[in-house]
This record gives sequence, C-alpha cells and structure tokens, in this order.
Amino acid sequence: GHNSQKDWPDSFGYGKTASKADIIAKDIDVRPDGVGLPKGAGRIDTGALIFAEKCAMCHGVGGKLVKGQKLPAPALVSDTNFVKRKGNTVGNYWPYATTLFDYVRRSMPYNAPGSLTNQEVYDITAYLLYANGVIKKGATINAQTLPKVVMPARKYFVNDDRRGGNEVR
Amino acid sequence: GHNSQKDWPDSFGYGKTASKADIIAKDIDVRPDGVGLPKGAGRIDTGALIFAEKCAMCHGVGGKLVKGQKLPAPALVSDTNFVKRKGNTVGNYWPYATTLFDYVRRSMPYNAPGSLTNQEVYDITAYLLYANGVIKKGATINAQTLPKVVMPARKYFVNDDRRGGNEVR
Amino acid sequence: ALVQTSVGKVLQPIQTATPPEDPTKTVGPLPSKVGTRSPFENSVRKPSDISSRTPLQDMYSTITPADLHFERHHAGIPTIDPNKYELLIHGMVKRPMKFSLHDLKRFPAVTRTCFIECAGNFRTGKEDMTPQEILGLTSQSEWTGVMLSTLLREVGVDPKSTWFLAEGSDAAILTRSIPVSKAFDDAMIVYAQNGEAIRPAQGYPVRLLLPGWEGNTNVKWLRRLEFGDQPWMTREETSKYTYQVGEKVRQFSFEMDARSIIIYPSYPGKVEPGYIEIRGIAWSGRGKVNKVEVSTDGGKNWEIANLQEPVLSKAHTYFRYLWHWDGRQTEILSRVTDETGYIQPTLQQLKDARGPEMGGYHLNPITAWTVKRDGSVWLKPEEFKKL
Amino acid sequence: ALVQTSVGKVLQPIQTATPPEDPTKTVGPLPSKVGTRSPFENSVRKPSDISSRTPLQDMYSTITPADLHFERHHAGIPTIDPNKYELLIHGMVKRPMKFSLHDLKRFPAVTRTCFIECAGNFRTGKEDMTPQEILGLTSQSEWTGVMLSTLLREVGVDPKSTWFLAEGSDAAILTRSIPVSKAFDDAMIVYAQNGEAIRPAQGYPVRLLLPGWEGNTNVKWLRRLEFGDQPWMTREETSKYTYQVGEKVRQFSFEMDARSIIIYPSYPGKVEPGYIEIRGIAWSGRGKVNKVEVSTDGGKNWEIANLQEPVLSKAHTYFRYLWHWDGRQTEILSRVTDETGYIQPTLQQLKDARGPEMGGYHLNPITAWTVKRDGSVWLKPEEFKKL
Ligand code: HEC
Ligand code: HEC
Ligand SMILES: [Ca+2]
Ligand SMILES: [Ca+2]
Ligand SMILES: [Ca+2]
Ligand SMILES: [Ca+2]
Ligand SMILES: [Ca+2]
Ligand SMILES: [Ca+2]
Ligand SMILES: [Co+2]
Ligand SMILES: [Co+2]
Repeated sequence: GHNSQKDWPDSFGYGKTASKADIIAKDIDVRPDGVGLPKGAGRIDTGALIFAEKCAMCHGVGGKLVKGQKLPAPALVSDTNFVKRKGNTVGNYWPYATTLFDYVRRSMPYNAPGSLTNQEVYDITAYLLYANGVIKKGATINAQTLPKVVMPARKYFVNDDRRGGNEVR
Repeated sequence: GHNSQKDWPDSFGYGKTASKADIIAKDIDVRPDGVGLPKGAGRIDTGALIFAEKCAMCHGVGGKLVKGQKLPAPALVSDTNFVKRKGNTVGNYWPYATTLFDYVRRSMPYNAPGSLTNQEVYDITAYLLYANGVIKKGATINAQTLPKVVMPARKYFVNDDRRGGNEVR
Repeated sequence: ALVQTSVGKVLQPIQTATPPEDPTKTVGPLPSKVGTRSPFENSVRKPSDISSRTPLQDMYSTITPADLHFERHHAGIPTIDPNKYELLIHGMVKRPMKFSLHDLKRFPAVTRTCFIECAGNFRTGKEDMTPQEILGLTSQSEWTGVMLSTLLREVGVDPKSTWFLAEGSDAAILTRSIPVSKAFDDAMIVYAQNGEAIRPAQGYPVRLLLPGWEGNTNVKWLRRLEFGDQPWMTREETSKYTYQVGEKVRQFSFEMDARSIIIYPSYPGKVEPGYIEIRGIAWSGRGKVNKVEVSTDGGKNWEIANLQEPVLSKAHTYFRYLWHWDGRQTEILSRVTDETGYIQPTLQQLKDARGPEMGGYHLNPITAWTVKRDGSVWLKPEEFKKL
Repeated sequence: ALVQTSVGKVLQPIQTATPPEDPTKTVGPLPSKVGTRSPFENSVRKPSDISSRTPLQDMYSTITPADLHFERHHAGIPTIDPNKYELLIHGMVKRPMKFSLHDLKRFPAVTRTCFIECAGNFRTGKEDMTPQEILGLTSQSEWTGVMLSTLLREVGVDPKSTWFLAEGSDAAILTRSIPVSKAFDDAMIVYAQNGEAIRPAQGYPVRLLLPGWEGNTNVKWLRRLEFGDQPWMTREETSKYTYQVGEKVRQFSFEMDARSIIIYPSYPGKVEPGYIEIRGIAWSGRGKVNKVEVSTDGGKNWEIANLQEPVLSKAHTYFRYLWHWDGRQTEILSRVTDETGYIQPTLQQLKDARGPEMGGYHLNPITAWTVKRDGSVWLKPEEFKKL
C-alpha cells in the first residue's frame, strides 16, 4: 500500500506542464520591485482626462471626498499627511506605488474590469500619484521609476508582531 | 454554576402537566393485551362490504394478490401457511391481531387516514381475520376476544439475538 | 434569471450554465439572503413514491447536505405549525406532561453527529448500479436537541417501565416501541439538523434520535411518548422490520450492523491506470469504526485504509486508500471492523448465518466493484431473491 | 405550489405556512430530488452590496448550512465552468504546472472542519444589534480538498521561495501574498464544502483554505499561485487588511485572534426568570479552544462553560452554560482562552494595547449583553469610531 505519505510516489503524474503562453496569459501581477511592469510611461495630463471620463463617476471629481456627498467608491486623493488623515487614500496611506498599477489594471474600472490598456493604466497611475502630491508635475512614471517612488506612508508599515499567548496586541 | 449534571435542579420547570383530555386526544394505541381497544364488536359481513368499498381499490378484491396485476398496496389476505408463503400477509405473517385494529385505525385508508369509526375498524378487523382463515364465521371480535386471537405466525417470532463482536448472525 | 430559493420566499439572481468567456471581466451576482448551487452541479436524490436516496457517490465528506438527506415516508411529509407543536409524555410516569417546541429548546442541549440508516438499505442484482442505488438510504447530520433522559427527569418514569411508544404526527401516525434502556442511554429529542431547524422531510419540528438504531425507530414529527411495561407490537415492528432467520422471524433488531462501501471509484465512473485514491464511507450502529480494510485483488489480500479524523461513534467515517492500478481487470472491496470486533460479512456469510429464507432487512454485505481494462467500474452483483 | 429548488432546475411541491388543522389526516408531499426548509423558518443572511452575514443567533451547532455561509465579494460571484477550470502554479518552481479540477480531485484528499472569518468582522454602537449584525462575517464548513503541500511536491518549490501569490478569477482578480511556510503547514486547495461541491459564493470550483487566517486570504475561485521571494504588496494587503496600532500600521496580520460570543440569549430575544442555558460559539485562529468562561454579573465572576465535543483546532466550538436567573437586571458575557493561553480581551484592553487611533480590523472584543427585568436582551454597545 501507499497509504503513508512515506510510500507516496515522487510524483502522482496528474496535471500538465504549463507552457510559457499559459503563464503569460495570467501572470499580470506587479511587484514592489517592478517585476511585472510593462513597457510604457505615464502621462499625468492624459491620466487626468481618463480619470474624469472613466473613474470620477464613482470616485468623485478628482478622486476626492466631497463633504455631504456619498460616493459608491472610496476617495482616492488627499494630501500626504498620514497622521491627520481622515480615511485612507493613495497619498496618505498606500505604502507602495506599484500596487496602484497592479490594482487598477486587474480590477478597475469596477464596471468594466480588464478594459484598460497598459498605457491607460500608466497614465492613471501617474495622475493619481500626482493628484495625491506624491510626485511632481513632469515626473516620469515607467517600469524603472515606479518602484522607486517613495510613498509617504511607507515608513509606518510594520509586520505583525502578535504572538498568541497571554498578551493583547 | 449548574453546569455539571449533578448540579441540575430536580426540575427545570419547563412544560405543563398534561390533562386527561390532552392524553385522550392522542392516546390511540392498542396493545397486544387489549389495552386501548374501544367498546364495540366486529361484524365480518359488514367488514367485507366496507373493505370492498374503501380498501379493495388499493389492496385488491378481497385483499388478495392477483397474478399479473400490480397493486399500489400490499396484499392483505392469504392462507395461514407461514412456511410456504409468498409475501407477508395478516394470515401468514402477522404475530398479533391487535396490530390490525391499531394500524387500520391510525393509518388507513391511505387516502383518508383517521376517517374510520371504531365500529368500522372492528368490522374490517373481523373481516380481515376471517378472510385470512384466522377466525371462523360467527366468531366474536371485541375488546376481550381480539387480544386472545392466536395468530398462526406468532410462534415464529423471536427477539434479536445479535450481539456485535466477531459473529455474523 | 430570478429563482425562488430553497426557503421558498426569496427571489435572487442565479447563475446559468453559460458562463462568460472570461469571468474576470464581468461583475457577478452580489451577496444574497440565501445561496445557490453551481448550475454545473447535478447532485440530487433518487426518489420513488416512498423514499429517496442520498447521492453517496458525490459526497466528499460525511455531513449530508440537509436537502439531500435520504427520505422514507409512510404518508408523505406533514406540515406542522411549530407554534402549535406539542410533545406529550404519559403512561407509566409520575406526572404526564406536554412540552412546546420552546420548552424543548430551553432544556440543556446536546449536539451529536451520527448516521441514520433505513433497515431495508440494500439492493443488488445488476452491474449498472450506483452507490446511491445500492445503499443510498443512509445519511448523516449534526443533530441538536435535548437528551431524552433530561426530559424523563421532569416526568418521573416509573422504574418498572420497560418499553415506551414513540408516535409521529404524520398521516401514518407512525409508531415504534423502544426499550426504556435506550431512553436512558443515548436517545435524544432533536429539533435541529446541521445547525438549523430540522427539515420537514426529516421530522420538522421534532424527531426522536436513536443513534445507531434502524432508521424507522427515529420517529419523525414526534408528538407522543407513552411509557409502559411491554412492547406495543405495532405494524412497523411486526409486519415490517422483522425478517426471517432460519425458521424464525427476528423482531426488535434495533442496532445497525457495521457496513462500508467504496464510493470512488464506482459505477458509472471511469479511472485511468496509475495512482487512484480509493474512497468510501464506513459506519457501525454499535460504536466507532475501528478499521477499514481494502482489497484490490478481489478479496485475496486486505490492507488498512486511512480514516478521516475525527472518528465519531455511530457515525459515517470517511476512509481513503491509495492504490496503484496496473490497468488489469480486478475487483476492489472494502470491509469495516467496528469497535466491538464485528467484521462486515459477505452476502454469502449472511446467507450461511441466516439460511436460505433470509429476509430483506439488516443486510450489510461487502460490496465489490469490478474495474475493467478500459477503466470502467461496475458493481459485482450478488444473487438475492428480493431486490 | 411548485417551487424551483436551490439547484435551480428541479420543480417540487412546497409546503405553505397554512398547515392542515390535523396533519395526521392529510397525506403530505412525497419524496423529492431536493428538500426544502419549513415555511415557518426564516433564517437568512443579511446582505449588503459587498457582504452578507450568517444568522449566528439561529445556529444550533457549528456547521453553517452552505447557503447561509457569510459572503464577502469584491466584484460579485463569477460563473466558472468546471470543465474549463485550471489552476496554474508557477514562479520559483522546478516545473510550472496546470491542474484541471479532475486532476485536483485525484490527489490524496483531506477533510478539515474549520471556521473562516473576515478580518473586518466587528460592529457595535447600538443596543438593538443581533449576533448576525455584530459579527456575522464568520461561518464554518467541512472543507475537502488536497493539501497544498501535496501539490507542491509535483511542481518542486525552490527552497529559496518565501512568499507565494494566490489569485482569484473573479472580476476583482483578487490577490494576496502568503508566506510559503503556511503552504507547507496546513494550507489546502479545496473543492468541496459540507460534503458537496463548493458553492459559487464560496469559491466554486476551487478556493484556497488557510485555516485560522483572515478570510480575505482564503482566495476564492482560485486560478493561480506564483512562488517568489518577497510579498507582492497587493491592494488587499496594503490599502486593506492593514490597521493602525500606535503610530504604526500593522500589515500581514494573518492569524485571527481568539473570540467568542453568546448567541442565546441575545437581542431581540426575551427570557424568563429561572434556568437559562446560555449558548454561544468560540474559536481561535491559533488552535483549539481551551476554555470558555461565562459571567452573569457583568464581569465580576467567571465560571467555566461546557464545550461541545469534538473540540477541533481552528474551529467554531459551541459552548453552553446553565444559569439560574433571578429576574434582576444584569449583564452576561463570554470570554474564550485558546490553547496558546491567549485570553479574549475587552475592547478597552484592545484600545489600551493599540492606541487611540486603533484601526477597524482584527477586533475580537468580549461582547456583553444586558438582560433587563422584563427579560429583554440588549447589546451593551461599545464606543468605537468606525462602525
Ligand atoms: C462603477 C464604479 C467604479 C468605477 C467606474 C471605478 N471604480 Fe474604482 N472602485 C470602485 C469600488 C466599489 C471600489 C472598492 C472595491 C473593493 O473594495 O473591493 C473601488 C476601488 C478602487 C481603488 C482602491 C481604493 C482603496 O482605497 O483601496 C482604486 C485605486 C480605484 N478604485 C481606482 C479606479 C480607477 C483608476 C478607475 C477608473 C479607471 C475606477 N476606479 C473606476 C468603484 C469604481
Ligand atoms: C389509496 C390506497 C389505499 C387504500 C384506499 C387503502 N390502503 Fe391500506 N395500504 C396502502 C399502502 C400504500 C400501504 C403500505 C403503507 C406503508 O407501507 O407504509 C397500505 C398498508 C395497509 C396495511 C398493512 C399491510 C402490511 O402488510 O403491513 C393494512 C392492514 C391496510 N393497508 C389496510 C387497509 C384497509 C383496511 C383499508 C380500507 C379501510 C385500506 N388499507 C385502504 C394503500 C391503501
Ligand atoms: Ca508574476
Ligand atoms: Ca396508550
Ligand atoms: Ca457531481
Ligand atoms: Ca418484506
Ligand atoms: Ca429561526
Ligand atoms: Ca478602513
Ligand atoms: Co426504513
Ligand atoms: Co474580509
């Protein structure tokens, strides 16, 4: 019998080797070190236009909270003040700029996910970083620079230090 | 705390004492010793008429299996030969006559359960015992005599003697 | 498309079996009051007029989804208003009492996971039979309610009482006589199944649970318990649920003997040569499953299968056995041993023990499957007069 | 009346809430392919656009009926054709591979009963809140699938790989980074829930199961695992599921701290003086529940509750405590201790530990109920900024 794990074969032989094409079709993630970023570069102005057209209806004009107005989606834009923030935004909370590219490309716009070109995602990313005061007008956003953008809230993030046992953390 | 059964109160005090009327409304069972049998007596002839009218459509004419005919309900009538029986009937299998009264009163006719009067049930009981050759024409079937009817198959019934352990029984 | 849910009241969108080309590009149905199954899944019971069978071959673990629990009704499923429900306990007791559903729920509660199995749960005779067809009259639930012994403290059972009658409120007013010892052992009055109210088909709002005992004794839609000093010899324990053994008829055979079946691979499945994890369920009405053995050579050699923890008493227990199939025709079988040492017999052993007139209840034989060279799996049918 | 069942295909008669005067005189509906609930039962989830909550107050045991399992979707429930389904595993592996659903089911299988809980599972602030509203974002199932470690033997993970990315195929293509150590500890790739195929809302046909870890990491509709040497810092582990503690933000806080709640009595229930069995559920993401204590005097004295066996690791555990209520106003509370010795804190203890800017995730405070003289039961609300 092979009922003990020690007696298992090295391989059961189920499943198939994945081809390069299999992987490329799904490997859409972008890492903090930039692995996964496509070619291209973001343009703040174009990003602003796309945002107004495809995003503002849910995230508000300029991605900002308007007092008294209830939006169907979170505000995305603020200053970079983590300590005095009201609500988390890209500027005051997000620790990595690459997350913005990755998330927008995979999930947004909510009503048409997966519809944006890489160029559009670069443009929006540049615009949102700019609107949040993270980058300056004229900054270049591409596969080399995006990982290097230092997000203002980055320094606040620490790994979990809870450990169980009789200790409330 | 009262969490261990030892610390439970003698009574939790939920529920109510049942009145005589509460019990009478549901206490319809009939035991082998005749407890539960109502007043009255069965008439074989009348039973045959009721059976033809209310039972035969499902159990067959005279309650008998007819070769080649598929009935929606079990055959009820045969001889009293347990050993050579084909299918179980009142005559060849049922160990107690009181069961017949009890079951017909609570469950039959299938399409109108609970619709028979005690008199009708006595009549049917008398008829079915007669048709199966268990009692003779002219026999009296009432609360005193029904428990005393010796059913032909009674002697074959024994209690379970399986005991677990390495023994197939 | 909108669909009424199983609660029968809520309308909700369902998925259809024509999915979008790319699911990542279409927002799907949002959260709802009651969920549904995938439109690609077709696991259903197999109903007749009097029973329906659980699709055992589709089960990946041992809690049966409540809406797939096997059924055996004698006059259909009664509709019972829980607010009018009452359980009457009387006879040889100090104080006859009635309990509302609310009363029953107030008592200290217990949850027990155990199987229920119809004593008539056996079919054979054809090669093209599924586990559902062979022995789908067994299912398992997490049952919650009050120990019957807890209720009996309230009514004060006469120590001379030896039997009680359990009576349902369906149109058959089904009754069974039960030894009082079971009442004080592990009998329960249950109102919940798999975390929620018992389903109507399983006895809503209240049923009797007699762990390990033949299904019919677990009286559904329970309305009355009468304590006495002799059995009532009801139709369900005389005309039915008795069976010939030798020249006698065995009555009151409550406990379900230990049993097992391989559910994967099974008919109409097909397997490929190589490693195959043989899977199945085993149980015993007398306690825990002690071990399950599997043979892949028609019964010549037997090896121990793994049991899925936790192994519970009187409960379906999942077993798995990793087999390397070389592609040649063979027979695969499983055999359970329970904690009393009882070893599941072959049908021939049962015939030898019970004689040629052996009746059709309490048959728990080893089930053998033939695996053919093309990978198809077929029941190895037994000869048995009553199918 | 005919009703479409939850399978969405079968028509069957249902019972209506107008039962016959005497159920013993009317033959009811016969056996069917799929059962239904009693028309008198109304237990449903509480849905919003993004989540739905399990009716915990209605639960009699710890397996959540699959159609009442809580939901948290980020872009609705995708419809996935099981015949086209593939799981891709690549990155720092010797041999990148893809597995069909059939492939996954062939591997040695394991069943594990455990809870899933959303890390955002906490609300308070009003007296008239039910357990469902307070913390209905947790449910429990019997999950069956293959250990992730079994699959990893096939692909050969590079020993230098420290993190892997799990990705769903919903319209959010949701992703989380998970330490590889969890993959080799108890992570599972599951395709079955409570004995049958996983429901669409819970990830049909395949989800990742990380016992004891925050709900969001148990990626549903799983399509891809990529092995790497650093976390991806996806939106769900940066913008979400991180929370302020002191002046810092805690990230990757995977384990769910131990928690308990009394579900009976609870709002909007009413009790009578006398014996009351207090009932509730307790669990810990770190292992077994070691003990549950109940206080019936607002936290001054604590006594040990009974735990329903079997107590499983990282699993909802039912507790019961028999209380004699004298009819005076009081507060009842429960507090769990897990097998690591962790004691469920009060919200004040959490505030003290995490500071005034404490974020809204991973809040597991003791829940207190006020029992008023009239028997009504009300949540004792806490002050917390984010509701
Ligand atoms: C139809 C409504 C809608 C539109 C249009 C839309 N979004 Fe969103 N967006 C949402 C919702 C809802 C969420 C929250 C999703 C969740 O929490 O899972 C969200 C979340 C986000 C987030 C994450 C916010 C956070 O704090 O974590 C970003 C970034 C974002 N959207 C960017 C965009 C961009 C860029 C566009 C246009 C290209 C866009 N959205 C268009 C509804 C929308
Ligand atoms: C509409 C069909 C129908 C009618 C009418 C009907 N029955 Fe039945 N009867 C059945 C069915 C079906 C069964 C089997 C029930 C079961 O197994 O639960 C049955 C079972 C019985 C049995 C038990 C048989 C056994 O072997 O255990 C008896 C006795 C019986 N009926 C007597 C009667 C009598 C007397 C009448 C008329 C007053 C009657 N039946 C009318 C359908 C009917
Ligand atoms: Ca990648
Ligand atoms: Ca009586
Ligand atoms: Ca199936
Ligand atoms: Ca028979
Ligand atoms: Ca309810
Ligand atoms: Ca937040
Ligand atoms: Co049965
Ligand atoms: Co969540």
